[in-house]
Amino acid sequence: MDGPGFSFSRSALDVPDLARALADPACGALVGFEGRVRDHNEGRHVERLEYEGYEELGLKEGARIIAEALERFDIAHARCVHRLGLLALGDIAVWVGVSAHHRGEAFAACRYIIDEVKDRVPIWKKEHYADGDSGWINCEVRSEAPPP
Amino acid sequence: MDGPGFSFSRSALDVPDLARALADPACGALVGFEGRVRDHNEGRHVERLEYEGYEELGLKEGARIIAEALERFDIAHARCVHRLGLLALGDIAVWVGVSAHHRGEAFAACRYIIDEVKDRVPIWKKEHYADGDSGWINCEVRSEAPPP
Amino acid sequence: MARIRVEYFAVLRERAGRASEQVDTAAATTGELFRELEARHGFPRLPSLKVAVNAEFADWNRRLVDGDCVVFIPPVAGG
Amino acid sequence: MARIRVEYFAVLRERAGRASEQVDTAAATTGELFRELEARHGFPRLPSLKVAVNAEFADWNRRLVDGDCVVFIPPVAGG
Repeated sequence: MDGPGFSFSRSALDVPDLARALADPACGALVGFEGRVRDHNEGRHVERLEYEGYEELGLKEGARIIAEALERFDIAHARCVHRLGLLALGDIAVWVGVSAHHRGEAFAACRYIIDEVKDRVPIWKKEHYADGDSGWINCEVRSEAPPP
Repeated sequence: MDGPGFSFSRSALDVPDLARALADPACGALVGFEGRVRDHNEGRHVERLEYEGYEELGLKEGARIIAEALERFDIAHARCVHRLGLLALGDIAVWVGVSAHHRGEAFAACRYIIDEVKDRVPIWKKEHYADGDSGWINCEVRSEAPPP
Repeated sequence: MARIRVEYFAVLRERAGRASEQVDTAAATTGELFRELEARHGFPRLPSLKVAVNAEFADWNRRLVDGDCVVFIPPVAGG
Repeated sequence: MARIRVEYFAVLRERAGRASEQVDTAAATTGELFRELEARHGFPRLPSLKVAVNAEFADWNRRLVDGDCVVFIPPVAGG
Protein backbone atom coordinates (compact mmCIF):
# COMPACT_ATOMS: atom_id res chain seq x y z
CA MET A 1 0.00 0.00 0.00
CA ASP A 2 1.28 3.42 -0.96
CA GLY A 3 0.90 6.63 0.94
CA PRO A 4 0.38 7.45 4.58
CA GLY A 5 -2.11 5.65 6.77
CA PHE A 6 -3.86 8.90 7.65
CA SER A 7 -4.29 12.01 5.56
CA PHE A 8 -6.45 15.07 5.06
CA SER A 9 -8.12 16.00 1.79
CA ARG A 10 -9.57 19.31 0.60
CA SER A 11 -11.36 17.69 -2.32
CA ALA A 12 -13.99 14.94 -2.67
CA LEU A 13 -12.86 11.45 -1.68
CA ASP A 14 -12.54 8.82 -4.42
CA VAL A 15 -13.55 5.79 -2.36
CA PRO A 16 -13.03 3.13 -5.08
CA ASP A 17 -9.53 4.46 -5.61
CA LEU A 18 -8.82 4.45 -1.87
CA ALA A 19 -10.20 0.92 -1.51
CA ARG A 20 -8.13 -0.32 -4.44
CA ALA A 21 -4.98 0.69 -2.60
CA LEU A 22 -5.93 -1.69 0.25
CA ALA A 23 -6.53 -4.70 -2.00
CA ASP A 24 -4.15 -7.57 -1.40
CA PRO A 25 -4.35 -11.06 -2.93
CA ALA A 26 -3.80 -12.55 0.52
CA CYS A 27 -6.76 -10.70 2.02
CA GLY A 28 -10.28 -12.05 1.98
CA ALA A 29 -11.97 -9.17 3.76
CA LEU A 30 -12.22 -5.43 3.28
CA VAL A 31 -14.33 -3.34 5.64
CA GLY A 32 -15.00 0.28 4.78
CA PHE A 33 -16.65 3.06 6.76
CA GLU A 34 -17.99 6.26 5.21
CA GLY A 35 -19.09 9.14 7.39
CA ARG A 36 -21.38 11.44 5.47
CA VAL A 37 -22.81 14.91 6.09
CA ARG A 38 -26.34 14.48 7.41
CA ASP A 39 -29.22 16.84 6.78
CA HIS A 40 -30.01 17.30 10.46
CA ASN A 41 -28.49 17.41 13.93
CA GLU A 42 -30.33 17.87 17.19
CA GLY A 43 -33.50 18.49 15.24
CA ARG A 44 -32.04 21.38 13.25
CA HIS A 45 -31.78 21.28 9.46
CA VAL A 46 -28.13 21.36 8.38
CA GLU A 47 -27.39 22.99 5.03
CA ARG A 48 -23.61 22.59 4.87
CA LEU A 49 -20.69 22.31 7.19
CA GLU A 50 -17.02 23.04 7.40
CA TYR A 51 -14.20 21.08 8.91
CA GLU A 52 -11.10 22.73 10.27
CA GLY A 53 -8.07 20.72 11.28
CA TYR A 54 -4.87 21.31 13.18
CA GLU A 55 -3.09 19.49 10.42
CA GLU A 56 0.42 19.09 11.79
CA LEU A 57 -0.71 17.41 15.00
CA GLY A 58 -3.67 15.74 13.28
CA LEU A 59 -1.42 13.91 10.84
CA LYS A 60 0.74 12.63 13.69
CA GLU A 61 -2.20 11.52 15.82
CA GLY A 62 -3.93 9.93 12.85
CA ALA A 63 -0.77 8.00 11.97
CA ARG A 64 -0.51 6.83 15.59
CA ILE A 65 -4.08 5.51 15.48
CA ILE A 66 -3.41 3.57 12.27
CA ALA A 67 -0.21 2.15 13.78
CA GLU A 68 -2.12 1.10 16.91
CA ALA A 69 -4.73 -0.67 14.77
CA LEU A 70 -2.04 -2.52 12.82
CA GLU A 71 -0.48 -3.61 16.10
CA ARG A 72 -3.64 -4.59 17.99
CA PHE A 73 -5.52 -6.38 15.19
CA ASP A 74 -4.48 -9.06 12.73
CA ILE A 75 -4.98 -6.89 9.66
CA ALA A 76 -2.96 -6.24 6.49
CA HIS A 77 -3.62 -2.60 5.60
CA ALA A 78 -5.51 0.32 7.07
CA ARG A 79 -6.17 3.81 5.85
CA CYS A 80 -8.17 6.85 6.91
CA VAL A 81 -8.79 10.10 5.04
CA HIS A 82 -10.64 13.08 6.51
CA ARG A 83 -12.03 16.00 4.52
CA LEU A 84 -11.29 19.61 5.45
CA GLY A 85 -13.05 22.75 4.23
CA LEU A 86 -16.63 23.30 3.15
CA LEU A 87 -18.84 20.22 2.59
CA ALA A 88 -22.35 19.82 1.24
CA LEU A 89 -25.10 17.40 2.31
CA GLY A 90 -24.24 13.82 1.44
CA ASP A 91 -20.52 14.48 0.98
CA ILE A 92 -18.20 11.92 2.50
CA ALA A 93 -16.48 13.59 5.46
CA VAL A 94 -14.31 10.67 6.52
CA TRP A 95 -13.42 7.27 5.08
CA VAL A 96 -11.76 4.35 6.86
CA GLY A 97 -10.74 1.16 5.07
CA VAL A 98 -9.19 -2.00 6.51
CA SER A 99 -8.15 -5.16 4.70
CA ALA A 100 -7.45 -8.41 6.51
CA HIS A 101 -7.35 -12.15 6.07
CA HIS A 102 -10.45 -12.55 8.19
CA ARG A 103 -13.49 -10.37 8.56
CA GLY A 104 -13.70 -10.25 12.36
CA GLU A 105 -10.40 -8.43 12.64
CA ALA A 106 -11.25 -6.12 9.74
CA PHE A 107 -14.54 -5.06 11.38
CA ALA A 108 -12.92 -4.54 14.78
CA ALA A 109 -10.00 -2.52 13.42
CA CYS A 110 -12.23 -0.33 11.25
CA ARG A 111 -14.42 0.43 14.23
CA TYR A 112 -11.40 1.15 16.40
CA ILE A 113 -9.94 3.59 13.90
CA ILE A 114 -13.09 5.66 13.38
CA ASP A 115 -13.79 5.77 17.13
CA GLU A 116 -10.26 6.93 17.93
CA VAL A 117 -10.12 9.43 15.05
CA LYS A 118 -13.34 11.05 16.23
CA ASP A 119 -12.05 11.14 19.78
CA ARG A 120 -8.43 12.17 19.33
CA VAL A 121 -7.65 13.87 16.02
CA PRO A 122 -7.85 17.68 16.25
CA ILE A 123 -10.63 18.35 13.77
CA TRP A 124 -13.53 20.72 14.36
CA LYS A 125 -16.90 20.87 12.69
CA LYS A 126 -19.02 23.96 12.20
CA GLU A 127 -22.59 23.39 11.13
CA HIS A 128 -24.55 25.94 9.13
CA TYR A 129 -28.30 25.68 9.63
CA ALA A 130 -31.22 26.46 7.37
CA ASP A 131 -32.23 29.33 9.70
CA GLY A 132 -28.90 31.11 9.04
CA ASP A 133 -27.42 30.22 12.41
CA SER A 134 -24.18 28.26 12.75
CA GLY A 135 -22.06 26.79 15.49
CA TRP A 136 -19.03 24.70 16.36
CA ILE A 137 -20.06 21.20 17.39
CA ASN A 138 -19.14 20.25 20.97
CA CYS A 139 -18.11 23.88 21.61
CA GLU A 140 -21.22 25.94 20.93
CA VAL A 141 -23.64 23.22 19.77
CA ARG A 142 -24.26 19.96 21.52
CA SER A 143 -23.64 16.94 19.36
CA GLU A 144 -26.32 14.29 19.24
CA ALA A 145 -25.72 11.40 21.57
CA PRO A 146 -24.62 8.79 20.65
CA PRO A 147 -22.37 10.45 18.06
CA PRO A 148 -22.75 9.35 14.43
CA MET B 1 -33.37 2.26 -2.13
CA ASP B 2 -34.38 0.31 -5.22
CA GLY B 3 -34.14 -3.41 -5.76
CA PRO B 4 -34.15 -6.37 -3.44
CA GLY B 5 -32.12 -6.52 -0.27
CA PHE B 6 -30.36 -9.67 -1.39
CA SER B 7 -29.44 -10.76 -4.90
CA PHE B 8 -27.07 -12.89 -6.90
CA SER B 9 -24.86 -11.61 -9.71
CA ARG B 10 -23.08 -13.47 -12.50
CA SER B 11 -20.96 -10.44 -13.39
CA ALA B 12 -18.46 -8.26 -11.50
CA LEU B 13 -19.92 -6.13 -8.70
CA ASP B 14 -19.96 -2.37 -9.13
CA VAL B 15 -19.45 -1.39 -5.50
CA PRO B 16 -19.69 2.40 -5.92
CA ASP B 17 -23.00 1.92 -7.70
CA LEU B 18 -24.25 -0.44 -4.99
CA ALA B 19 -23.15 1.97 -2.25
CA ARG B 20 -24.82 4.90 -3.98
CA ALA B 21 -28.15 3.13 -3.71
CA LEU B 22 -27.78 3.10 0.10
CA ALA B 23 -27.02 6.81 0.44
CA ASP B 24 -29.62 8.77 2.34
CA PRO B 25 -29.39 12.40 3.45
CA ALA B 26 -30.53 11.38 6.93
CA CYS B 27 -27.73 8.82 7.32
CA GLY B 28 -24.33 9.69 8.70
CA ALA B 29 -22.76 6.25 8.45
CA LEU B 30 -22.26 3.68 5.73
CA VAL B 31 -20.40 0.45 6.50
CA GLY B 32 -19.40 -1.82 3.64
CA PHE B 33 -17.94 -5.31 3.60
CA GLU B 34 -16.19 -6.83 0.59
CA GLY B 35 -15.29 -10.52 0.58
CA ARG B 36 -12.59 -11.17 -2.01
CA VAL B 37 -11.09 -14.29 -3.54
CA ARG B 38 -7.84 -15.00 -1.73
CA ASP B 39 -4.77 -16.58 -3.25
CA HIS B 40 -4.52 -19.31 -0.65
CA ASN B 41 -6.55 -21.53 1.65
CA GLU B 42 -5.22 -24.08 4.10
CA GLY B 43 -1.73 -23.49 2.73
CA ARG B 44 -2.70 -24.32 -0.85
CA HIS B 45 -2.39 -21.84 -3.69
CA VAL B 46 -5.83 -21.00 -5.10
CA GLU B 47 -5.95 -20.05 -8.80
CA ARG B 48 -9.68 -19.44 -9.22
CA LEU B 49 -12.93 -20.57 -7.74
CA GLU B 50 -16.53 -21.06 -8.61
CA TYR B 51 -19.66 -20.39 -6.65
CA GLU B 52 -22.83 -22.37 -7.17
CA GLY B 53 -26.10 -21.30 -5.56
CA TYR B 54 -29.51 -22.79 -5.01
CA GLU B 55 -30.95 -19.54 -6.21
CA GLU B 56 -34.64 -19.93 -5.45
CA LEU B 57 -34.08 -20.73 -1.77
CA GLY B 58 -31.00 -18.50 -1.56
CA LEU B 59 -32.98 -15.42 -2.58
CA LYS B 60 -35.61 -16.14 0.05
CA GLU B 61 -33.09 -16.82 2.81
CA GLY B 62 -31.01 -13.77 1.86
CA ALA B 63 -34.11 -11.56 1.94
CA ARG B 64 -35.00 -12.97 5.37
CA ILE B 65 -31.53 -12.07 6.68
CA ILE B 66 -31.82 -8.49 5.39
CA ALA B 67 -35.29 -8.20 6.95
CA GLU B 68 -33.93 -9.50 10.28
CA ALA B 69 -31.13 -6.92 10.19
CA LEU B 70 -33.60 -4.10 9.49
CA GLU B 71 -35.69 -5.25 12.42
CA ARG B 72 -32.90 -5.88 14.95
CA PHE B 73 -30.74 -2.84 14.29
CA ASP B 74 -31.54 0.84 13.99
CA ILE B 75 -30.46 1.13 10.36
CA ALA B 76 -31.92 2.76 7.26
CA HIS B 77 -30.93 0.51 4.36
CA ALA B 78 -29.12 -2.79 3.90
CA ARG B 79 -28.09 -4.73 0.82
CA CYS B 80 -26.11 -7.86 0.00
CA VAL B 81 -25.03 -9.19 -3.39
CA HIS B 82 -23.26 -12.52 -3.90
CA ARG B 83 -21.44 -13.58 -7.06
CA LEU B 84 -22.10 -16.90 -8.78
CA GLY B 85 -19.98 -18.60 -11.41
CA LEU B 86 -16.25 -18.53 -12.03
CA LEU B 87 -14.18 -15.92 -10.15
CA ALA B 88 -10.53 -14.95 -10.38
CA LEU B 89 -8.12 -13.92 -7.62
CA GLY B 90 -9.03 -10.57 -6.12
CA ASP B 91 -12.59 -10.58 -7.46
CA ILE B 92 -15.28 -9.47 -5.03
CA ALA B 93 -17.32 -12.56 -4.14
CA VAL B 94 -19.77 -10.86 -1.80
CA TRP B 95 -20.63 -7.30 -0.83
CA VAL B 96 -22.70 -6.09 2.11
CA GLY B 97 -23.61 -2.45 2.65
CA VAL B 98 -25.53 -0.84 5.50
CA SER B 99 -26.46 2.80 6.01
CA ALA B 100 -27.62 4.16 9.34
CA HIS B 101 -27.88 7.32 11.38
CA HIS B 102 -25.16 6.11 13.72
CA ARG B 103 -22.10 4.03 13.06
CA GLY B 104 -22.45 1.51 15.88
CA GLU B 105 -25.66 0.11 14.43
CA ALA B 106 -24.23 0.13 10.90
CA PHE B 107 -21.18 -1.91 11.97
CA ALA B 108 -23.27 -4.40 13.96
CA ALA B 109 -25.83 -4.91 11.19
CA CYS B 110 -23.18 -5.33 8.49
CA ARG B 111 -21.41 -7.95 10.59
CA TYR B 112 -24.70 -9.71 11.31
CA ILE B 113 -25.62 -9.91 7.63
CA ILE B 114 -22.32 -11.34 6.40
CA ASP B 115 -22.20 -13.85 9.27
CA GLU B 116 -25.73 -15.07 8.58
CA VAL B 117 -25.29 -15.14 4.80
CA LYS B 118 -22.20 -17.32 5.14
CA ASP B 119 -24.00 -19.59 7.57
CA ARG B 120 -27.45 -19.90 6.03
CA VAL B 121 -27.62 -19.03 2.33
CA PRO B 122 -27.23 -22.14 0.11
CA ILE B 123 -24.07 -21.20 -1.76
CA TRP B 124 -21.15 -23.57 -2.37
CA LYS B 125 -17.58 -22.78 -3.24
CA LYS B 126 -15.24 -24.95 -5.27
CA GLU B 127 -11.60 -24.02 -5.17
CA HIS B 128 -9.20 -24.80 -8.01
CA TYR B 129 -5.60 -25.12 -6.90
CA ALA B 130 -2.34 -24.43 -8.66
CA ASP B 131 -1.53 -28.17 -8.57
CA GLY B 132 -4.59 -28.93 -10.72
CA ASP B 133 -6.64 -30.32 -7.83
CA SER B 134 -9.97 -28.88 -6.81
CA GLY B 135 -12.55 -29.37 -4.12
CA TRP B 136 -15.81 -28.18 -2.60
CA ILE B 137 -15.15 -26.20 0.57
CA ASN B 138 -16.65 -27.71 3.75
CA CYS B 139 -17.56 -30.84 1.75
CA GLU B 140 -14.26 -32.16 0.40
CA VAL B 141 -11.86 -29.46 1.62
CA ARG B 142 -11.72 -28.07 5.13
CA SER B 143 -12.17 -24.35 5.35
CA GLU B 144 -9.67 -22.37 7.32
CA ALA B 145 -10.76 -21.62 10.85
CA PRO B 146 -11.91 -18.99 11.67
CA PRO B 147 -13.60 -18.50 8.30
CA PRO B 148 -12.76 -15.35 6.33
CA MET C 1 -45.14 -44.70 -4.28
CA ALA C 2 -44.56 -41.00 -4.83
CA ARG C 3 -42.97 -39.25 -7.79
CA ILE C 4 -40.44 -36.76 -6.42
CA ARG C 5 -38.26 -34.25 -8.24
CA VAL C 6 -34.77 -34.12 -6.74
CA GLU C 7 -32.25 -31.37 -7.47
CA TYR C 8 -28.56 -31.67 -6.73
CA PHE C 9 -25.99 -28.97 -6.10
CA ALA C 10 -22.23 -28.78 -5.73
CA VAL C 11 -20.57 -31.99 -4.53
CA LEU C 12 -23.86 -33.95 -4.68
CA ARG C 13 -24.50 -32.83 -8.26
CA GLU C 14 -21.06 -34.02 -9.26
CA ARG C 15 -21.40 -37.36 -7.49
CA ALA C 16 -24.89 -37.98 -8.87
CA GLY C 17 -23.70 -36.97 -12.32
CA ARG C 18 -26.81 -34.87 -12.86
CA ALA C 19 -28.43 -31.64 -11.66
CA SER C 20 -31.86 -33.16 -11.15
CA GLU C 21 -33.91 -36.32 -11.59
CA GLN C 22 -37.44 -37.66 -11.18
CA VAL C 23 -37.55 -40.43 -8.59
CA ASP C 24 -40.39 -42.90 -8.03
CA THR C 25 -39.90 -43.90 -4.44
CA ALA C 26 -41.48 -45.73 -1.54
CA ALA C 27 -39.60 -43.48 0.88
CA ALA C 28 -42.03 -41.87 3.30
CA THR C 29 -39.80 -39.03 4.51
CA THR C 30 -36.97 -36.81 3.31
CA GLY C 31 -34.60 -38.83 5.49
CA GLU C 32 -35.63 -42.14 3.93
CA LEU C 33 -35.32 -40.64 0.45
CA PHE C 34 -31.81 -39.44 1.18
CA ARG C 35 -30.70 -42.86 2.41
CA GLU C 36 -32.08 -44.42 -0.76
CA LEU C 37 -30.29 -41.96 -3.06
CA GLU C 38 -27.11 -41.95 -0.96
CA ALA C 39 -26.81 -45.70 -1.56
CA ARG C 40 -27.61 -45.38 -5.25
CA HIS C 41 -25.20 -42.52 -6.01
CA GLY C 42 -22.50 -43.18 -3.43
CA PHE C 43 -22.74 -39.75 -1.78
CA PRO C 44 -19.95 -38.76 0.60
CA ARG C 45 -20.59 -38.41 4.34
CA LEU C 46 -21.36 -34.75 4.91
CA PRO C 47 -21.57 -33.06 8.28
CA SER C 48 -24.71 -31.02 8.90
CA LEU C 49 -26.47 -31.89 5.66
CA LYS C 50 -29.79 -30.08 5.36
CA VAL C 51 -32.84 -30.54 3.19
CA ALA C 52 -35.37 -28.29 1.50
CA VAL C 53 -38.79 -29.22 0.14
CA ASN C 54 -40.46 -26.97 -2.43
CA ALA C 55 -37.82 -24.28 -1.87
CA GLU C 56 -38.19 -24.05 1.92
CA PHE C 57 -35.98 -25.61 4.57
CA ALA C 58 -37.56 -28.78 5.96
CA ASP C 59 -36.61 -31.43 8.47
CA TRP C 60 -35.65 -35.05 7.94
CA ASN C 61 -39.05 -36.31 9.14
CA ARG C 62 -40.94 -34.27 6.54
CA ARG C 63 -43.41 -36.66 4.86
CA LEU C 64 -43.15 -36.75 1.09
CA VAL C 65 -46.11 -35.98 -1.14
CA ASP C 66 -46.38 -36.79 -4.82
CA GLY C 67 -44.94 -33.86 -6.80
CA ASP C 68 -42.63 -32.56 -4.05
CA CYS C 69 -39.32 -31.02 -5.11
CA VAL C 70 -36.53 -32.06 -2.74
CA VAL C 71 -33.08 -30.50 -2.50
CA PHE C 72 -30.31 -31.83 -0.28
CA ILE C 73 -28.10 -29.00 1.00
CA PRO C 74 -24.44 -29.79 1.63
CA PRO C 75 -22.54 -27.58 4.09
CA VAL C 76 -22.64 -24.07 2.63
CA ALA C 77 -19.58 -21.92 1.95
CA GLY C 78 -20.65 -18.51 0.72
CA GLY C 79 -18.54 -15.39 1.00
CA MET D 1 9.33 36.73 30.06
CA ALA D 2 9.04 34.26 27.19
CA ARG D 3 8.00 34.89 23.59
CA ILE D 4 5.41 32.27 22.66
CA ARG D 5 3.68 31.64 19.37
CA VAL D 6 0.01 30.80 19.90
CA GLU D 7 -2.22 29.31 17.20
CA TYR D 8 -5.99 29.27 17.38
CA PHE D 9 -8.49 26.94 15.75
CA ALA D 10 -12.24 26.80 15.35
CA VAL D 11 -14.22 28.59 18.06
CA LEU D 12 -11.06 30.01 19.70
CA ARG D 13 -9.82 31.38 16.35
CA GLU D 14 -13.14 33.14 15.83
CA ARG D 15 -13.24 34.57 19.37
CA ALA D 16 -9.61 35.71 19.24
CA GLY D 17 -10.21 37.20 15.81
CA ARG D 18 -6.96 35.74 14.54
CA ALA D 19 -5.38 32.40 13.62
CA SER D 20 -2.14 33.06 15.49
CA GLU D 21 -0.22 35.63 17.48
CA GLN D 22 3.13 36.20 19.19
CA VAL D 23 2.71 36.64 22.94
CA ASP D 24 5.31 38.02 25.37
CA THR D 25 4.23 36.53 28.67
CA ALA D 26 5.25 36.00 32.26
CA ALA D 27 3.12 32.82 32.34
CA ALA D 28 5.25 29.90 33.54
CA THR D 29 3.00 27.11 32.27
CA THR D 30 0.50 26.32 29.53
CA GLY D 31 -2.27 26.62 32.09
CA GLU D 32 -1.19 30.10 33.17
CA LEU D 33 -0.89 31.19 29.56
CA PHE D 34 -4.42 29.99 28.82
CA ARG D 35 -5.88 31.90 31.76
CA GLU D 36 -4.08 35.04 30.58
CA LEU D 37 -5.37 34.72 27.00
CA GLU D 38 -8.84 33.57 28.09
CA ALA D 39 -9.25 36.84 29.98
CA ARG D 40 -7.86 38.90 27.11
CA HIS D 41 -9.99 37.34 24.35
CA GLY D 42 -13.10 36.36 26.30
CA PHE D 43 -12.92 32.68 25.41
CA PRO D 44 -15.98 30.54 26.17
CA ARG D 45 -15.92 27.86 28.86
CA LEU D 46 -15.03 24.63 27.06
CA PRO D 47 -15.26 21.17 28.57
CA SER D 48 -12.15 19.03 28.20
CA LEU D 49 -9.97 21.67 26.59
CA LYS D 50 -6.54 20.27 25.69
CA VAL D 51 -3.24 21.83 24.81
CA ALA D 52 -0.35 21.04 22.48
CA VAL D 53 3.19 22.41 22.57
CA ASN D 54 5.35 22.22 19.46
CA ALA D 55 2.79 19.95 17.76
CA GLU D 56 2.59 17.35 20.51
CA PHE D 57 -0.08 17.00 23.17
CA ALA D 58 1.11 18.45 26.50
CA ASP D 59 -0.36 18.92 29.93
CA TRP D 60 -1.42 22.09 31.70
CA ASN D 61 1.68 22.10 33.91
CA ARG D 62 4.05 22.07 30.93
CA ARG D 63 6.62 24.83 31.56
CA LEU D 64 6.94 27.33 28.75
CA VAL D 65 10.23 27.98 27.01
CA ASP D 66 11.02 30.93 24.78
CA GLY D 67 10.07 30.05 21.22
CA ASP D 68 7.43 27.43 22.11
CA CYS D 69 4.42 27.10 19.84
CA VAL D 70 1.25 26.56 21.87
CA VAL D 71 -2.11 25.43 20.52
CA PHE D 72 -5.26 25.17 22.64
CA ILE D 73 -7.49 22.34 21.45
CA PRO D 74 -11.23 22.74 21.88
CA PRO D 75 -13.38 19.59 22.03
CA VAL D 76 -12.88 17.83 18.71
CA ALA D 77 -15.67 16.79 16.37
CA GLY D 78 -14.22 14.90 13.44
CA GLY D 79 -16.16 12.46 11.31
